[in-house]
Amino acid sequence: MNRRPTIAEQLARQGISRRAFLKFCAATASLMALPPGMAPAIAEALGKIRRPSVIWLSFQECTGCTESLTRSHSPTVESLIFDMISLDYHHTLQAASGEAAEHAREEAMKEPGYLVLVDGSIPIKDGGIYSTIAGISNLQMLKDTVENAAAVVSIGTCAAFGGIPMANPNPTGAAGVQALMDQGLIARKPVINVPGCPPIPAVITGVLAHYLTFGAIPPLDALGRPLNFYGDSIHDRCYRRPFYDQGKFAKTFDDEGARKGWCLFELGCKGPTTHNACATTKWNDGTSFPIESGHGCIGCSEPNFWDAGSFYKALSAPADPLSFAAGAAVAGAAVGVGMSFMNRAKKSSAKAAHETATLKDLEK
Amino acid sequence: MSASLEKGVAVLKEMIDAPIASYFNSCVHCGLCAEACLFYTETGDPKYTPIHKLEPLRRIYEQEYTLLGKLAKMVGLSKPVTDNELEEWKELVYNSCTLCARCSLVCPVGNDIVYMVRKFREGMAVSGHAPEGLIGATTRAIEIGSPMGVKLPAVQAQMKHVHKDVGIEIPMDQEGAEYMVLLSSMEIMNFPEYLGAIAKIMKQAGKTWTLCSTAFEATNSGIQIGSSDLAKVIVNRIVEGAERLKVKTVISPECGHAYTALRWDGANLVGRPFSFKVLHILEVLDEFRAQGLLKTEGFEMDRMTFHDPCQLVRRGGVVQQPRNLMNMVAKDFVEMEDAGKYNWCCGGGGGVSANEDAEELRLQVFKIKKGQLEKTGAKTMVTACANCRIILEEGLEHYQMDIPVVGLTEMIAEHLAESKS
Amino acid sequence: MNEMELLNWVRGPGLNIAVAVFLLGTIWRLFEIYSLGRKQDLSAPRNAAGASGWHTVVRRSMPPPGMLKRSPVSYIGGYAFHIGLAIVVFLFAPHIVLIENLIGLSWPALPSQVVDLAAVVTMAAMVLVLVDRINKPVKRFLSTFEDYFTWAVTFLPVLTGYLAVQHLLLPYTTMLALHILSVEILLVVLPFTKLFHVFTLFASRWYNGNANAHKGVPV
Amino acid sequence: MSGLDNIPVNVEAPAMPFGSGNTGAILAELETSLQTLLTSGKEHSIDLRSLPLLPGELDYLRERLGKGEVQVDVNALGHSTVIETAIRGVWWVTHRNAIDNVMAEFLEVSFCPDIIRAQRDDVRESLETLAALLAGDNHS
Repeated sequence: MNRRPTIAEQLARQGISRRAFLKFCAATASLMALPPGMAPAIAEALGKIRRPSVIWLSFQECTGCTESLTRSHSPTVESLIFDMISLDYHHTLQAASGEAAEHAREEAMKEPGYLVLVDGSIPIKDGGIYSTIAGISNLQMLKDTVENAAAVVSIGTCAAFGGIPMANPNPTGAAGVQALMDQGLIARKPVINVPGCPPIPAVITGVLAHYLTFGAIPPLDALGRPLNFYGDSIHDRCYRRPFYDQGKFAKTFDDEGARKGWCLFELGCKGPTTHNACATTKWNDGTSFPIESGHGCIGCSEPNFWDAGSFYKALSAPADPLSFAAGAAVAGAAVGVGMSFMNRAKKSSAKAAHETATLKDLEK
Repeated sequence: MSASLEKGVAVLKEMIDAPIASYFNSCVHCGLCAEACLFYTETGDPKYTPIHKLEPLRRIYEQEYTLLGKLAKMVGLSKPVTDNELEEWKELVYNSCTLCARCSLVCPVGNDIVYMVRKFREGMAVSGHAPEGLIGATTRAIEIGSPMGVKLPAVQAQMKHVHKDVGIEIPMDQEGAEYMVLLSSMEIMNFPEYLGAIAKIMKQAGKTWTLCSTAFEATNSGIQIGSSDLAKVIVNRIVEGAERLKVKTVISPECGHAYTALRWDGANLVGRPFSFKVLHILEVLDEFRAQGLLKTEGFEMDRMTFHDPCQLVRRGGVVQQPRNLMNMVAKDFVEMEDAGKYNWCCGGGGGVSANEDAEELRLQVFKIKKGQLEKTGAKTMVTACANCRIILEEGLEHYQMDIPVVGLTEMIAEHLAESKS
Repeated sequence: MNEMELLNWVRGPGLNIAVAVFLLGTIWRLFEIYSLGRKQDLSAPRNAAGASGWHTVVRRSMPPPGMLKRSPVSYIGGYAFHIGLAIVVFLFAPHIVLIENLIGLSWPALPSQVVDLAAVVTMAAMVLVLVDRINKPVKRFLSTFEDYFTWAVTFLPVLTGYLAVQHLLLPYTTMLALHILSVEILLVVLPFTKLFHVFTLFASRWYNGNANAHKGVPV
Repeated sequence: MSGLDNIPVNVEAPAMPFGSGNTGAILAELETSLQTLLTSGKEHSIDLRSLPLLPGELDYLRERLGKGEVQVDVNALGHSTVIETAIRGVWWVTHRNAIDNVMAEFLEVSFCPDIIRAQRDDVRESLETLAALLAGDNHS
């Protein structure tokens, strides 16, 4: 088996200058949301690490995550990323089909230490029959592939947390990769969750670049998300935050406040509870992000976002708080009126039974 | 549960009403009522916190009239009230509460604490937990007609004495008189000048008045001990007398509790509105003053201050009248701190003066009055309640202060313009 | 249960239950208390300026003469804590949205920096009154488990709310969930503890004022 | 684009005291960095995309910093521009990719940004290339 080239070697082979490499490293640092001073460290790391084999598995998904990645407006970086890895299996992107395709996956799995990328959730209800590829259930395929993997990157909210397939009532018993590991259904490997519906393309490439550059899992939050992209909430990084602090809110999507770009909290923006890089990295090559274009954050990078109440209801506004209110009021009135009848009866019977006090009563 | 306790609880069940329920539910244990109570401020003992004096009543309310209280009692979280506990509370409910109602004025959530103490005494009295002294006074009031055991012959003797003294015959049982004058035992026994003062004032004003042979005594121990049934017996004498003599107005003497018992409790005790008016003597005097029927001459030159009897000012609403009258005859009239409705009690109201067990504590808490008085530098103290007067005199003597205590009515009478009448 | 699930529970079923218990308890307790009624006063009334139940409802918010000096912590701490709590509860934008969702009423919010300050003042005042409760013999004597419990139940929503807004201690989502949960505990507990004074104090003041106004005493 | 411009949305750029507060912070950071550069020669750069800026704040920053004497175009993996600001020693570096999208944007504080300088390895390779070139010339 031929030795895989280091990334720097790979780039040099393509005739890329050191100056270009330096630019690449600076852009990569920015992409990974690392301080610019990290560029030399990146350059050094890229000189050492080898181009790993990557297997991309797609399960219950909409291909949105792949679309996002390929619509990345940093094709240079993207192409470099694909130069940096050996993408050995990807439904949508690979040329091979049928048995040849599956064969490619089996080949790649022969050398342990590959990276597994997953998009889509995995149905486990009824033996996992709700989604199969080449006659193999998603669960089985994931189980086999993960066995010898170095790490798993869950791309998108479905793979990370179950996403929309898992939304109530979850007919297929869909679950994310981490959940399957927690349930012991697949081997436990390091997992990086890159949620979002879809994730920001630059975040996908940034996370991969980080893993490849430093050969290690980046620091993660409690939900397994890289802190450099998911460490802050949208709200904290939002350019409209000053309006929130001043109490200036758009009340409808077409009022004065909306035109002036005021805070969308009252229109249901989930920015405060959503962790993602939208407010800084933005979308479409840094052009904009939902809040900048006038729509609140829907919280797509958080678990259960689909079932977390209306997208258009303020975060502090409850889902349906008064659903028992009428019943409770009636029950309260019933108890209260019941007590008042009892009390009045007790009081009047005490009055009726009143024995006029005499001097004798004073002496015990 | 003893029969007497059962009777007490039954009476409290009758007494507990929406205000009491509201008050207990509003209390946040802030302790501010303690700061308004002279028994706490002068002793520093937290057990004298007014709301704490009602602890057994609170439990009875909760256990009898709230669902959660019933449940708590059932599972043993809320202990039933016992005879021993009530006996323990006797000191708090009687000895260390003068029903002065200062606490009711400061409670930030608005609890009328004295209203509750008054009601709690109903249960305490019939379950046999009233103090001996008060039981004695009440027994005499019911059986003899006056808490100090004063009988009609004693009054008649005083009438003769006054007649000789001031030269005016004291009318008795005069039907159709405008005013029926009541006396308190203390006035009959200790301050006979009062009757003479009334005679002179009435003469100057040209008003008809009378005493009543069946209702000369105004004080009502039934109210103090907290028995409405017994208080009613006493009030009924006055109502019957006033109705028999067809008087327009009944004048309560210089006695705070006598006034509130008749003025505010009376109609509620007999269960119907009165056909006559009830006025305190100071109210009558101030009316006379306003109508020009009260003329005085000369002034007291010593510095004087006026002690507001709680039942007259805070519980009675008579605030401005004594000030008007003081200014008629006193050149150097100074107010004490907190004068008026925030005045501090002398320490002997609410039956405390009749309660020997409370004497030591009463003298201890008199310090507040002593301090107030010293600050004014007054040489004479004037008041309008015979009970306050006795207590003030005792207190001043105890603390070796040589300050005379005078009844306002008598002082006015002494300055009546003698000229024509 | 992850933080988002917790948040969803407290915003959904949790709040439903809390609001239901609160309504049930409040209506029940109000009936239970005020149906006891009171006797009509048959004595001839005396009228005086400024004496009425309503006057007392307002007047009792001010310290009577001399009382501020006797118990400064009760008054100053009490004012700071009640007013601060009112600012935080009713003038913080997210709370107004909540109220608007519940009952359809809305009003302008204060800048969040002002609300932050009010929250800090409120917490400081609450700590102060707690220390006073422990230190002052009368208050300590009167205090039962309920007094400390209700203090905690009132303090926690302010604390968790502040921590959530300031991103301290726990992630915002978790803290927000705990904040809402603590408010729910407060709602559930309120009708059955001394916290019910938020409703009864107005009636208590009125009863007291009314009874004394009958005697011509403005209390 | 012109179609979008017709939509009557006017995003208000808040007056400075109410802005994101980051432009002020950036200028302050530049000030300390320049000082460090003078005293210790240490270079510094600020990633403009890692900071949330209000619409218009980037332009505001550009306006405040002004334009200096040097403007360098670099063609490596796409087009990059290195522009010295009127604050000498502060360089506005914009990296674009092959299709001219901005990949990264930095404010660099240095006497001369690294990206302009020829790289040692490249120079070594160039030397070889030149040597080979000369050898070829000699042969012919």
